[in-house]
Amino acid sequence: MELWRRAANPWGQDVLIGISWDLMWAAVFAGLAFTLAHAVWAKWLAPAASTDAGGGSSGAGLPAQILRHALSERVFHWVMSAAMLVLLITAFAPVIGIQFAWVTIHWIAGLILTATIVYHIIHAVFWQDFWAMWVNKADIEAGLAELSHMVGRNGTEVPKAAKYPIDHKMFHHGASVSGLTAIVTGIFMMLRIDTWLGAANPYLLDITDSTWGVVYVVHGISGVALFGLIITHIYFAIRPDKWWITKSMIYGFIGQDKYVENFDPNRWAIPGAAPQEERVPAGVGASLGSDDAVVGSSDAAVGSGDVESGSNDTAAGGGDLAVGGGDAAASGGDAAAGGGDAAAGGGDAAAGGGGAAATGESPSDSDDGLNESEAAS
Amino acid sequence: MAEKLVGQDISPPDLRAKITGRAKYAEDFRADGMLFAKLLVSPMPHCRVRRIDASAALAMDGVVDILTADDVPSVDAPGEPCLTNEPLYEGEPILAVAAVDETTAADAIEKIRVDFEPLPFVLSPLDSLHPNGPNGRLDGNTMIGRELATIKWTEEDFAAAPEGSMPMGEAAAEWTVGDIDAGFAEAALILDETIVHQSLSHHPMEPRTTMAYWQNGKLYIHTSTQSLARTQSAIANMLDMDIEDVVMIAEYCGGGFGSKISGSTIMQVPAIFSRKVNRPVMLRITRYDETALGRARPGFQAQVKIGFRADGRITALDMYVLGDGGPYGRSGDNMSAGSTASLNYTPLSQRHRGVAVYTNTPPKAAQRGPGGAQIIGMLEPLMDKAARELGVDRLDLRRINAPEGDVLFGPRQTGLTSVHVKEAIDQGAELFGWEERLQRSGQRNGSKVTGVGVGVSPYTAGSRGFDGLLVIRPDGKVAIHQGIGNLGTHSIADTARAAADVLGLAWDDVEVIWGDTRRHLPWSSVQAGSQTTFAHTRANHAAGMDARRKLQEIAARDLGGQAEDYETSDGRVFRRSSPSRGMTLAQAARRAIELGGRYSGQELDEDLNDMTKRSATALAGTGLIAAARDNYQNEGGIQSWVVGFAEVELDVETGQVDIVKYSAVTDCGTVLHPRSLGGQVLGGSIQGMGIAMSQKWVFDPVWGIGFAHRLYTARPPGILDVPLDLDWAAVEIPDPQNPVGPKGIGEPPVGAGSAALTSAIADALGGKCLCRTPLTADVLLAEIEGREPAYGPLDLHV
Amino acid sequence: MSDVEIIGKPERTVSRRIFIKGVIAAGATTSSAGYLFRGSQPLLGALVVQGSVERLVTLDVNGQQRRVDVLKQETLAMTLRYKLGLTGTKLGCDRAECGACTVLIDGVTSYSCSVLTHSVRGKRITTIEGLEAEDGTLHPVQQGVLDEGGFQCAFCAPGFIMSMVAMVEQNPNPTRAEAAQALSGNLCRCADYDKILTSAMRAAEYARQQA
Amino acid sequence: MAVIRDMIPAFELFQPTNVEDTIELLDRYGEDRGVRTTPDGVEIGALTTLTNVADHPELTADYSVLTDAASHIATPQIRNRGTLGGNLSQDTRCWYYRGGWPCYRAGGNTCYASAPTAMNREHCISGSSRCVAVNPSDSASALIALDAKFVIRGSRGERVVDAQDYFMRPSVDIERMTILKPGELLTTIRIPSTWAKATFYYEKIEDRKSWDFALMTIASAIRMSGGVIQDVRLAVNGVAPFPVRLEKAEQVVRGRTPSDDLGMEAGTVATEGAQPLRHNAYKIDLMRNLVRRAIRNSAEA
Repeated sequence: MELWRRAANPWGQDVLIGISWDLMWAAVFAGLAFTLAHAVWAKWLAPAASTDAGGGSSGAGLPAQILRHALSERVFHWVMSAAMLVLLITAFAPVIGIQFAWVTIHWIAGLILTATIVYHIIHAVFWQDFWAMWVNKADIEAGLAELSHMVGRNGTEVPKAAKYPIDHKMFHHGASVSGLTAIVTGIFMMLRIDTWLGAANPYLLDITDSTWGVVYVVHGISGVALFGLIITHIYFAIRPDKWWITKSMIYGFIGQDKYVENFDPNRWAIPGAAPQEERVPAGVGASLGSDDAVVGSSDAAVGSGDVESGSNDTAAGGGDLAVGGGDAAASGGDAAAGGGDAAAGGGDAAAGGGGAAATGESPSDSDDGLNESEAAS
Repeated sequence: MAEKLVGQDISPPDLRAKITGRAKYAEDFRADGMLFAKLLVSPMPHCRVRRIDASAALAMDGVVDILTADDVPSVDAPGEPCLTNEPLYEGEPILAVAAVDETTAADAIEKIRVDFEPLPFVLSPLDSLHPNGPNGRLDGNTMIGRELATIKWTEEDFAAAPEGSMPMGEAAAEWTVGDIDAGFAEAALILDETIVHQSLSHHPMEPRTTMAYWQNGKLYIHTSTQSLARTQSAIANMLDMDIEDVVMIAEYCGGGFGSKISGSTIMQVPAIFSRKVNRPVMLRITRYDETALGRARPGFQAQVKIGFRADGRITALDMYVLGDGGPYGRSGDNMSAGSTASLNYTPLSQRHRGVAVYTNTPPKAAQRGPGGAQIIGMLEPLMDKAARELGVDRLDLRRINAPEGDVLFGPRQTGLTSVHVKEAIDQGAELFGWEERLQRSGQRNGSKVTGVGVGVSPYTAGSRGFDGLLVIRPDGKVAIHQGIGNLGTHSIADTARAAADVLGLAWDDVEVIWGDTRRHLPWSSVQAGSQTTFAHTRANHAAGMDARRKLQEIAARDLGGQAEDYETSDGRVFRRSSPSRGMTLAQAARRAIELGGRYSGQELDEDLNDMTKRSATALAGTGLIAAARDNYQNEGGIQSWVVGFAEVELDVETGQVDIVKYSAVTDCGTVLHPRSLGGQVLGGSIQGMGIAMSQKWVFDPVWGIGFAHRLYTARPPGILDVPLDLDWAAVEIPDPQNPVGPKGIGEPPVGAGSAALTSAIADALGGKCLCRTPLTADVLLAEIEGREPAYGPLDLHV
Repeated sequence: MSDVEIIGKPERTVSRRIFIKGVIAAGATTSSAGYLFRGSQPLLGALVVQGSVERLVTLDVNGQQRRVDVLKQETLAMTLRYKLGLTGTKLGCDRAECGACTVLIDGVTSYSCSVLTHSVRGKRITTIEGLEAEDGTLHPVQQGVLDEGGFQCAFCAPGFIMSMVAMVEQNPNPTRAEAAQALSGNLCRCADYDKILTSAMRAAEYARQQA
Repeated sequence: MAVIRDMIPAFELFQPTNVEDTIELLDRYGEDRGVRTTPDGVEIGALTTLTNVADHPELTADYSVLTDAASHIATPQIRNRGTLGGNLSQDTRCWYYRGGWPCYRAGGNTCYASAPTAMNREHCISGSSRCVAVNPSDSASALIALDAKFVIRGSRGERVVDAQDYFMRPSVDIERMTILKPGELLTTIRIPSTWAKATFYYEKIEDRKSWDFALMTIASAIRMSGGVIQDVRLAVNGVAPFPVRLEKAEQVVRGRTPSDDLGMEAGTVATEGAQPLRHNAYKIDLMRNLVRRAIRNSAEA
């Protein structure tokens, strides 16, 4: 698998040009493989719900609906995700052969994303608890406990979560890092195309073309990273057992029961909640939990179904890659044939080569993907 | 009495071979076991080679060996080595690989990995003169006298220059004649203009290909060169060899125009390589290579200040010319521009300053009318501008400034053998119909505006003191040996006529011998600078006279009477009083062999060059040998003129220029070969039109990489770019210092063609002089539409 | 000696061995017209049929059937000059920019530097060498050029003459302007265009007389 | 990497016998040569040589704008081997790209030609997207003016596109000049009889009168009735990375009496929004004047 594309600069020196699109496929496969693995786990391997480690609240004095995401946060989230989706599509659709004028859309969407992120940072710093996303000791302990529980060590007590459990936090940080990198590099890259900021000028910053190469590579890597992250994000968002969280990102509220069941009031305090004294009988929680587990697993089937169709997509993707390969090679074909009198697109054979390469690679990729995900689960 | 050959149209003896494909140029030779060499060239305008990894290449089947800078003679700066580890321009050869065929060699080149360290580069002379501007060479940016030096102008120098005009700091060379301040003081009109002239490649049709091999310690070299005798000595010097050990075969040369005067630097590579691998080596130069390591005419950045009296007489001329010196050698164009102007306009006072600045662009060399063609093309429209402003007739202004017989010109106030430029102007005006066409000047017809122009262009036209060598064979045929080259000027045959006419020979009885040093050739001039016609009509005339004298003596000895009583004509030497008493040249030749001594080449004149002596000695005893040095009168410079007239139509909607009519009249003494002269006059003029209209170099200023690597980007004029209506004439006044009468003609027409167009285009623009070349459609249209020029006033290579 | 490190500079003996191997494998290893494409390795794959070997083909050149080994990517000019010894056809640019390599293929002018030899199998190829008659009689076009003393360095002459031959076939009675059009695919750096056109007109005249 | 592209430009006009898959395509879809008259116009095989197009009597009689264009391409030798399909499908001549620089079109991440210091006299004044190269085809503008249709055959069967849609925009695919996909072949050019014997105008502006690629070409087809422009098609090449149909200018002149002023008006409209680079502002004037000439010509005709 190629990691990046290199070329000879005007002086014949070897320089980076950008990432190899193989990395895009790698990200896709990694993302899908993870979701597949998780779905499989959720359907067949998931143990009964963890026994309650206590610290839960009795819902006493709590409102029926608890506000999880304020309107501003929800608007921010959806605007950002829209921009992000547009960015990913404009970035990767042409690679798989869906051709359209993508450049302008891409950088405008990029500017919107930038704006939303800037808003979010300011908002988080001044109006929100900036440290809400900070991973602390408790999060880590909870995370480890959850993991050991997941791998079937029953009886492990998993403490209830803060407003954002560690997996959410990790996703947030991953997305932030790759998102911010993509934004910074992207803004530099805008100097090299005609935008509102002015006409393209490759020499505006006095940096070497190999440095530029690095900028392109970093942008590409953060791009494919986001691609992978977003696949998993969407997967969890559409898992029925997580619907209540997804809903909260739409309506803003979660049900009191979900709060009681999942969160530690000491770590996510709701104004007006009663201090905790009476303990809920263990059995109840257990039975509730197991029900959940059943629900969860049954839904997992759907999930896995998705995953299968997903893998069909990847097969299709493989096919598209052939087209992509063909396109790449074809510019060479043009060089020779130049369309010639035959005006052939040329590179037909080359395209075949690209196809072969694709069929040669896609499976092995997905294998790797599976191994990884097994290791993960 | 045989009709004189001088002045007749006789197709040259090599033409049949040329039109049947039998003529062999350097690349047409083959030898057993011949290898093909290919060059690895610099990808950067200036860099240093750190490391060469040729292992992969040398491991390839069919690859024989590699030749690097370490294998070739090192050259003292600013001389040019044939391979280098510090390339000074993009495309400079770094190493060569020899393989069993060319494709293998080329593939091997692809496999060689070279590690380069980029170094600072400069494309424009002016940039290098900036206080902290880069230098083209690490050891300096110019030559002062014979020393490498660095000249930097001060911030003040640059600040002092008015917007758009050229700064003028310290000069590398300078000369003054008369009092220019007084000159400008008495001037009624002063023009002060900034000039930019592009650099352009010679682009001969035949690239500088060479094939070489060694036998018994002798180098056999087939190469493309303008001169023969002088190239044999050149390669001998380059390789530090005895000249007798060099066998040079160069019967044909596919054009040089100054780029192959004594062969080429790159011809050393196959010579050295073939010695190293002990097999014949062919180095075929592609057009791509030719653009880089072929030569080019130096571009100019210049400031010109001219003072005119009310009647148009030039009182003062002050020029400062920066020449693009390329990376190697000493470029003289920027200084010869001064003496050419001095000769053409005889200003009452003149100062000339110049710097030839080294740049990281392809090497420069003389190109037809070096310096002269550039400056004439730039100055002639300014003469029109002055005429316009002073209300003087354009031709009168040229006449009043034109030199006459007693002219003294240039820094050393040289005189001339002869000058008849005024006659040429008058005759040209007649031929062209100047007065009538002038009526159309400025007239608009549809989108087209007519302009008429004139270009008066001189250049050197001869040298002296070379040798003539001929053999009257026992079969009565006369072999005239020529050590000059054969680059298509036909002078190998035409200058031989001088000897033939002295002896009254029919052309069929003459065999011209040239092109192969094994055929015993005399010492000769370089075939450049229009030297050959003058130098070798004189040399061959001397040889003819020597032969005639010997024939007379032999006849007198056998048939009685005094030598002076005898005449030679129609293959006989006979008594004037009774033509029946005489002998054939065949008989005389046999007698000469019997007599021996000075008659058959055993004894030779002392003043002959060693090369001629060797050749004559080798021929001794084969017939009547005549070998003589040109000892004719030797005073003053030899200069010819071409006056070119052009009518153009400028399309003001597209900026395109059509040349409707071009006429040229030359002052080059006696006409030796009318048809060939016409070819030189019009061909040179068309090259000049190319300079004015289309040919150019383009470089990316950031990377220093050139784009005009191709004929379709360099744009030499094609057959549709020149008018169908071309004519020419000659003043035909013999040069008094040449017994035959002709002067050379190669150089002057280029300036005439270029100037006639720049002048005509300025006329079509209503007198607006753009003072730069080339005047392409985009440049003209932008001017017509009143747009700011895309380039800076001193930008080169755009 | 410079301080440049040069790796793989062979001993004489080594180069001998390489040479012998080279002779044995000559051609078989050469990857297509590489000499045309210096510095273009990345793209060679696009133009070059990799590992291409020489193939024996039969060409009809100047009325003779010539058997010759050619590379798949070999240009006609290269075959003519280096395999068939017909060096009258000149290479001025290798790139269809100068016309010195002009030959006739089935009577039509083509730049032999830009025609692949494999594409002219079974076609009639005429080069400058094919114009002269057995008895040394010149083709009317050649005679016209000879009588008018056309050309200076004449490196472009073979190409121009082939264009003139095609011209007199297609337009026996051209105007000077038409002749210029017919010759507009040939470059003459001596710019001897005036004499060349005069020669072309004389050539057409001779051709008419002969017809 | 594109050095090779510059090494044998002529090949672009020639049958690419060295590309085996192209030969295979030719075998599969047949070599379409020659000019055929059909009930609703003419069909020209993509493999018809430019010489045969230029000299074709019927084309000369009915569609002289095309024969005009064909006869201005390159040189006689190149026209003898080069074909109409090849001329339409050529790669660009941008010398940065041709010089092997790793530019966007060559798969890189830079346009060297649009830099403020760049040498871009020949480059485009509109339609650019990262790449500022121009399409070099001389016949394209003529075929757009004639409302020609291009027949493309490939594994997915046959498709027919309008002339102007045959050319790829760099905003969509920066590495290709045409919409041909791998395995596709331009087989036939169909010219409808709609514009037969119309008032045509074609002009090519070039530095030298042979060999050179156009700085700009213009082609127009105009139907007059009663001294008024009844219908018109105007196309230019050399101003954008693809040949351009000037519909705005067409609207301006439709239904009006041709004159120099009208031409000027149309030319001005046509050049609106042009964005010149450092060295090619002259192309704005040139384009305006060529449109003007095309309209003026119909007045004179």
